[in-house]
Amino acid sequence: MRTTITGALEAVGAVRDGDTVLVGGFGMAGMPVELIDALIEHGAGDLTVVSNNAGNGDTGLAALLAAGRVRKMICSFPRQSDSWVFDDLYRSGKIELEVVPQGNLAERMRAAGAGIGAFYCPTGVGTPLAEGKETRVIDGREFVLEYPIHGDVALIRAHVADRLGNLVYRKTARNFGPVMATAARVTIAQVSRVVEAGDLDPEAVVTPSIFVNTLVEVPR
Amino acid sequence: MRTTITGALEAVGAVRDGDTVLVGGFGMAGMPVELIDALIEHGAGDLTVVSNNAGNGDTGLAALLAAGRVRKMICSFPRQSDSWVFDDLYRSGKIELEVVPQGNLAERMRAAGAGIGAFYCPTGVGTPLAEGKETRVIDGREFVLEYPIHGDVALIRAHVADRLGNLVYRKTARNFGPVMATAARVTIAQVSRVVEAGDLDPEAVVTPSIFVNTLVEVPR
Amino acid sequence: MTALDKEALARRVASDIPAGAYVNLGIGQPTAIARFLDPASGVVLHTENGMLGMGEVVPDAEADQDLTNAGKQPVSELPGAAYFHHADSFAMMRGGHLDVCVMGAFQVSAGGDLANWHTGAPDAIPAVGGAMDLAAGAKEVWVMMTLFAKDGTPKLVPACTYPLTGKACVTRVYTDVATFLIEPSGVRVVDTFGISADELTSRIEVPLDIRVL
Amino acid sequence: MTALDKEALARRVASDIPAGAYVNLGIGQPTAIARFLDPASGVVLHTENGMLGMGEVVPDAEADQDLTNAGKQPVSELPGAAYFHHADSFAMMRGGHLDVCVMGAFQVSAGGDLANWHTGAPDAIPAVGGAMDLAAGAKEVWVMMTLFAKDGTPKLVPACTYPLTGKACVTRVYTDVATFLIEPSGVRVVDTFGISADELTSRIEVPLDIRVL
Repeated sequence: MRTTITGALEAVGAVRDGDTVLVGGFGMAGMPVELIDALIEHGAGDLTVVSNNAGNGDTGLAALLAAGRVRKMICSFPRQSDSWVFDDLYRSGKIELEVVPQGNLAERMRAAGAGIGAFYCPTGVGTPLAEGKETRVIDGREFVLEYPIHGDVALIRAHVADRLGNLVYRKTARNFGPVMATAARVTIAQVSRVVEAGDLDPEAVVTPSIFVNTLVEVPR
Repeated sequence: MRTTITGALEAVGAVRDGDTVLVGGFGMAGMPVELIDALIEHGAGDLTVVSNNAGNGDTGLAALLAAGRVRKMICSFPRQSDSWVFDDLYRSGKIELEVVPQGNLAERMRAAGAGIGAFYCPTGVGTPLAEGKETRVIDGREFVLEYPIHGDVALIRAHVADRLGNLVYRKTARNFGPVMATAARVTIAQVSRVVEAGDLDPEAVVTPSIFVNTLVEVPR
Repeated sequence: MTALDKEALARRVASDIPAGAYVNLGIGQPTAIARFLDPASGVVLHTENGMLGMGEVVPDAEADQDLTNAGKQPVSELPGAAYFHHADSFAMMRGGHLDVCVMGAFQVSAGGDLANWHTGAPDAIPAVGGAMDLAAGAKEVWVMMTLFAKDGTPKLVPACTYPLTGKACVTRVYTDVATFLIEPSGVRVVDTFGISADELTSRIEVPLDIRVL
Repeated sequence: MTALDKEALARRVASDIPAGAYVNLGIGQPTAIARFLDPASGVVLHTENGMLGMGEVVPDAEADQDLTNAGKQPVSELPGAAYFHHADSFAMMRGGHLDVCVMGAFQVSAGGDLANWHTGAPDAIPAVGGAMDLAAGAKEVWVMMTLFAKDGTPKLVPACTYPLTGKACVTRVYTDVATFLIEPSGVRVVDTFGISADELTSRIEVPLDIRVL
């Protein structure tokens, strides 16, 4: 359905208590900070957040965690030099953590967006992260069965959008954005600029408009 | 390893009797005609060819079939108004055929390139093309287990390459090229033009050089 | 009112496509629907060979060999188009992102089973293309066909006798003489063209809800 | 000859990377290897956050927040670079397309098991990142580490006691005092730096093939 262009607070109104929210970014690169700020203002809680990291410093995802809105983090690398907000919550038992290898995180969301029911994955075989999971030997190699991660809402940051919702990204800030956009019921993209349909090169569009519900323009 | 630039005949020397060859193109769009012509001249036979169609008219893939080099076709749509070469071979029992839904064809090659051992797929459930295949109900929905299609060599056509082997495509001629490039041991790309490293927009590269072994320049 | 000709049927289907919908029009007759979509409606056409924002079929004189629809006809590109490869294109379909696809059919069952890829004839060369992926993936699968085969047998049937393309996937059937909704409670007739309710119910073996007529 | 310092170790590893190889350098010490690669060798660096053709770490003054390596340090872009999203980046890794990855390690076993993501300490916050994907996916997994922990215990061991990152994946171990090849027949010592064969064999519990020394 048609992509709408709106303010950040109105956009994140799509998030409900208890939702699974996919949050783009690898560290601060591609982190949709203004959307997260709006989500904090909006007030939805009891969230499961899927993101590569568990917040840096005191802004963005870290601020959402500090506000007590997140019940569970699903991420590949929570522990960082500046992840004190998460570290405190985790050590005091105030947040659940599911650690997922980074490639599984990406591929499980890709599977959600692509209609795959589950897939046999080479990563993590024989490690604690595959314990209790179904395995299968295929062509002499052992694989672990992994299931999709579906999001209710995805909050991502791209570089430029056209009015239809087609997105291009900038350098390694692309990271999880294109995958998360496919894996959520509702995708909200924060972009630096919205241009007219036809102003983006159709060969260079990374996320086609079909995956984008709402655009929020945040000049930077 | 480093991508080499060479002539068509030298490039297809990588194909051995009995190989599985992935051939790009959707009809004639993206069909690497000059590489196929070179493969015919090269003479390798007993091939399994994976391609969306089974040849159009008397050129390209149809000519390879007519030359008797193909033992088996794996494709989604062999029967077309101009597929007389394949039709005759099939009706006279001179070629094997595995019909695969188009999305499964693409996803099975994607799985090969991505290291996925197998995946549960929504397509074909309850149809003759899923007969005898393993199924599983996940979250109330039935899926069919599908396995990767690996290629020995991929013959694809792109638009422009840089010297490192990065590729961009043109419009719907992109089709299977990027997926096949990931799924084969050796990928040979026919391109209209080779430019210097740095001449392609890094944001718009579709097939990164890591997937391309050999470039063959065929101006058009 | 008389039975709809091909053009009128395409127009009938087009009128039901919601504004802003992402739509895949199957090979053959459904392709004609594109001509009757209001450009202002913001409907975006998907073609499984790797494009969103596809325009209409163009004359051969304007043909670009690198820009075709799924039926391999030359088409145009609209502003805001995007190209992608086959795995991404089918991920889009199979992941449930297309609002509507419209396909032709040999048979549709009362439960929404679709048969449109193979007649089952022993000498037929099987060819499925993207039909099974569309059947499994689109949010709504609409069928566009004549209600009766050339020999007069109905194509809306209690159970398909041809090999299936997908199970319980069709939600609407647009035909030359009537439009049907396939609902959990049964098959409902929305409108008819040049056929009486009596003739319809007598020639179709599927129980029909014709209250609205 | 004395033990290698960090820079000399990075240089030692760099000298073994084949011309034209596609290489992922792990977070931490392996990042330093980039400085010792001959630009003419055509080695292409992959970073799992979505780039091929990564250059070196750049000073903060030149930093672009949108262009970082996997350790989130600002880096440069080389001519012929390409960007891609995370699923494509890890498909590249897991599909066996990278020629070499170099990672640090807590322990490596004689059979090539790798432990580098978790000390197993009960209060440690687990964090794995892309280590398991690299271990499972790269054609060659090389480890770069000091051979002995600060307390003097060896990190090349008969069997890992720390939780595993990957099974039977490491092919080479570059350390400050020796370089080891993990082969089906056992562990072979290629060279040593400031340690005698006797000391090496006496301090390591793994049987070593030291014929070449």
